[in-house]
Amino acid sequence: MEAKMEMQSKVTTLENALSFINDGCVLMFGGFGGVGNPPTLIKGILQKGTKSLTLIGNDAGFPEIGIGKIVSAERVSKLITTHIGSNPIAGKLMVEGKMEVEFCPQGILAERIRAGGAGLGGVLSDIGIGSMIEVGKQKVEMGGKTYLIEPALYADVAIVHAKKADYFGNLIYDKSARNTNPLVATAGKITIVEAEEIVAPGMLDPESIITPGIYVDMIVESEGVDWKWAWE
Amino acid sequence: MEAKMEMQSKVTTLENALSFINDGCVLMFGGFGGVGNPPTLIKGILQKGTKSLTLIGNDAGFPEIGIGKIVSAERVSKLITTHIGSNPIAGKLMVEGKMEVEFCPQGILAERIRAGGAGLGGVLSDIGIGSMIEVGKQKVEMGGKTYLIEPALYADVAIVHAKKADYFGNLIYDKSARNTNPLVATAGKITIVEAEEIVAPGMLDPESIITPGIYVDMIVESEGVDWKWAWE
Amino acid sequence: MGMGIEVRNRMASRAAKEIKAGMVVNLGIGIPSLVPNFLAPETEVLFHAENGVLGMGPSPSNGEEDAMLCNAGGFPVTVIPGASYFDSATAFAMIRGGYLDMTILGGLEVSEKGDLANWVIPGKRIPGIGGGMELAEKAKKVIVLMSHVNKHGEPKILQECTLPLTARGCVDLIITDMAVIEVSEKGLLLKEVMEPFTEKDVREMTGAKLLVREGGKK
Amino acid sequence: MGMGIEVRNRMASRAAKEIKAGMVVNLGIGIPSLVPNFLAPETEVLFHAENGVLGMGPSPSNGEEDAMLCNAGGFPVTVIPGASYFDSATAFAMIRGGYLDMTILGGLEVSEKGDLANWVIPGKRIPGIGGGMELAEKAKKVIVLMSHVNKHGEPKILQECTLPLTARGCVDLIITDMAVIEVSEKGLLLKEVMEPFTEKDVREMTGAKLLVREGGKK
Repeated sequence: MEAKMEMQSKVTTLENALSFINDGCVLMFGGFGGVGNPPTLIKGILQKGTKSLTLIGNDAGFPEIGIGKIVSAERVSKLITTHIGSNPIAGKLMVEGKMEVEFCPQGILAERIRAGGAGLGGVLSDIGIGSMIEVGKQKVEMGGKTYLIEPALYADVAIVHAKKADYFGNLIYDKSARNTNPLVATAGKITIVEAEEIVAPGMLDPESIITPGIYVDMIVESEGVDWKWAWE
Repeated sequence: MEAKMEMQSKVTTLENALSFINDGCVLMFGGFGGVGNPPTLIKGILQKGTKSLTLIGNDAGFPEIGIGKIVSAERVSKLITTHIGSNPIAGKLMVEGKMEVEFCPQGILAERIRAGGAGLGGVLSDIGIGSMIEVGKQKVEMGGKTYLIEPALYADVAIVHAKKADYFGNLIYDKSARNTNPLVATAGKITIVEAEEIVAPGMLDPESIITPGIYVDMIVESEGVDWKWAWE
Repeated sequence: MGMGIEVRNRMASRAAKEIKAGMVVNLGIGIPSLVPNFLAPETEVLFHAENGVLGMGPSPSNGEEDAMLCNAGGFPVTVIPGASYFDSATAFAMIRGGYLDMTILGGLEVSEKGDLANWVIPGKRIPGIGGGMELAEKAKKVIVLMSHVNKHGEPKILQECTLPLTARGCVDLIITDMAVIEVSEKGLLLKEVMEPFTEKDVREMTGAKLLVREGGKK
Repeated sequence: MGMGIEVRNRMASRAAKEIKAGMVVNLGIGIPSLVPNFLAPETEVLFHAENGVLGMGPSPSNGEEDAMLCNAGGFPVTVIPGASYFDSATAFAMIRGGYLDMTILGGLEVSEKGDLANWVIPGKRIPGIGGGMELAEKAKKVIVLMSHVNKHGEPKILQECTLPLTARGCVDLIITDMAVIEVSEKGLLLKEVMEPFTEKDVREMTGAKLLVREGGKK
């Protein structure tokens, strides 16, 4: 019986994980204001030189923190996000026409990502009716109310930061660094996790696992977080 | 500082909790096949004599187990659920016209309940297109695909079973008895929790809390579960 | 459908051969629930349940059951290391999101196009749809385990289903007490005939055309 | 907007008086983040953050910051007993689901109907909407903390907003360096005038009609 309980390890090298992140792909990232962006994967993407990315995630980070580095390095052709206020370079690239930006209310972006992972076509939202948010979106009337149809979002690759992963890919997160990571983890055709610590299956409490390993394709060990000075 | 950290207790008597569950109300219940239905609250509802309920939940339980007891006692005028196969009395009442039944695919019911709690109008689903599931529902075309609009579900009162509650209402569940409970907990105007154990705030790991206490209005101590013999 | 335990076990055993290491599998109630008994012990499979369990292990011993841990059919289960619990919305998010490699379901009728009817029993009350539609529509591979004929001795494999459909064109493989039949683009492919039946028996008891693959078993 | 720390603290202190025991409150960045400093220590309030924290406590001491624990503005926080962590979808599910009693936001313009504009800074690049729309539309009570006039000395409280709206008719109370103004069904109600200003000053610097409640402060 013991043999049956051994699960195949999804732990891999950074190099192998990066081989799945290529020019022009749709890349979804976990994190909120830099915190929870996977720093080792981001560094790897920068070093590899991957470009023309469609990036989907909460925000544009800071110019030199988290996902912001990829934006600052002009590797992004389109960004679907909720705000870029913390990264002036993102605003500059948008104004110069070097990067297309689509804005979405923050909780609705989270729901669109969740819907993608959950095999739903989208959600009905009453947020931003009459604002620029509704541009290009279908509306429906239901029960006397108007809703926007907010379509699901998907990615070729989702990158995620976790506190601990077992090698099957069950994940737990760390305080507010959880943020969008569990949602993003579900919505990638390929989901790559950067974990601070990797343990054997059975070491994480099944009641406390936030992301079941079914969603995870590859696990890379983190070189450690680099966002501490975001607020220093 | 200590005083600031004291949260007002939501623990109450069964009698007080039941005073919010009245004839004709929309009652949503957690649980799946009897397991995770809150037995003490159900017993209380039966004893109180509450009737003409609109019931929303995964299934009709068994004739003498869980929510099935309320169905068997003919207290339900309408049931929105996924199947009634385990409760022949439910089928009999449906055929006799004594109880209206609306069926929904199981995962879509879960999403409709979640949408209600999450302030969404509903979700876009491709499940059951061309079947009786689509009767009375709007359709939308998006990206060349057809989706049903599955509207959010709400309740006057949601009843939930939990393993542990702190007295602010943070909840953890017990293995597969979790099932629909965390979803139902979010979708009631009033949410009443039956907990096996009640502890002080701070006793539950903030990383492992499944239902944040913000969703919970009242907590009643459980007299213990009664569904063990469902499979005996 | 009145089949003996040996026949049911043989069907389950045959279905078990379709399960490959690393798969995530959801089993319906009835004969599908016997499938794990026939897996090679070293086969690394993750069993999924709609009520919110991933990584179910063997049935517990008598007296070792946990009232808080069961599968979607309400039967007590155990979990293996690496298992996780989640709510039912997540359980179905996994199904609709395409994360299930296989589901093994019971069936009332299957058409030659792979349509499945398995939820409205003729002459009985409508029991509701449960989770069957989502599993049938979204699992990567759908195997139906059912008796070859109904209790009136009539074929359950038909050109067109007569009962309300669970899902269209969803079935990949049919395993019955008489045969193993693949739903291919060209039509139904008879892959195996179960003892003591002959190919002729199978054809007589099947309401649709059966092709035979060259080099395949008759 | 160039207001000194004393003025900012006075505004935060005034906003703190609106918070009642048991409330669930979300604070925007800027002046709203100063509000907890002015709560009576026994006030039982749950502070909510969009990134997924309920039950934030005081700011950590220098050197005690945790890189994994911050509010939605990215500033380090602590948590109180009974706090919980969750994902951002849940954080906003709480907001849209109507579970937030109050949000205290910054503002660029507020109209006499309670329309709020607080996301497109004129002449600057569009920074995006963040979580402001959902908070403004869905929190039970919306308080705006802002300077009474813009950097050109022009009123920010207007008959109609000129900037793109965050949400319509959402604002309940405006607290500025000059006044406290309630958005009532009849229009803007001047409730308090801050020193050293006079009611006349406030009226001159306000681009909409101000009513005065009988028996209220002038």
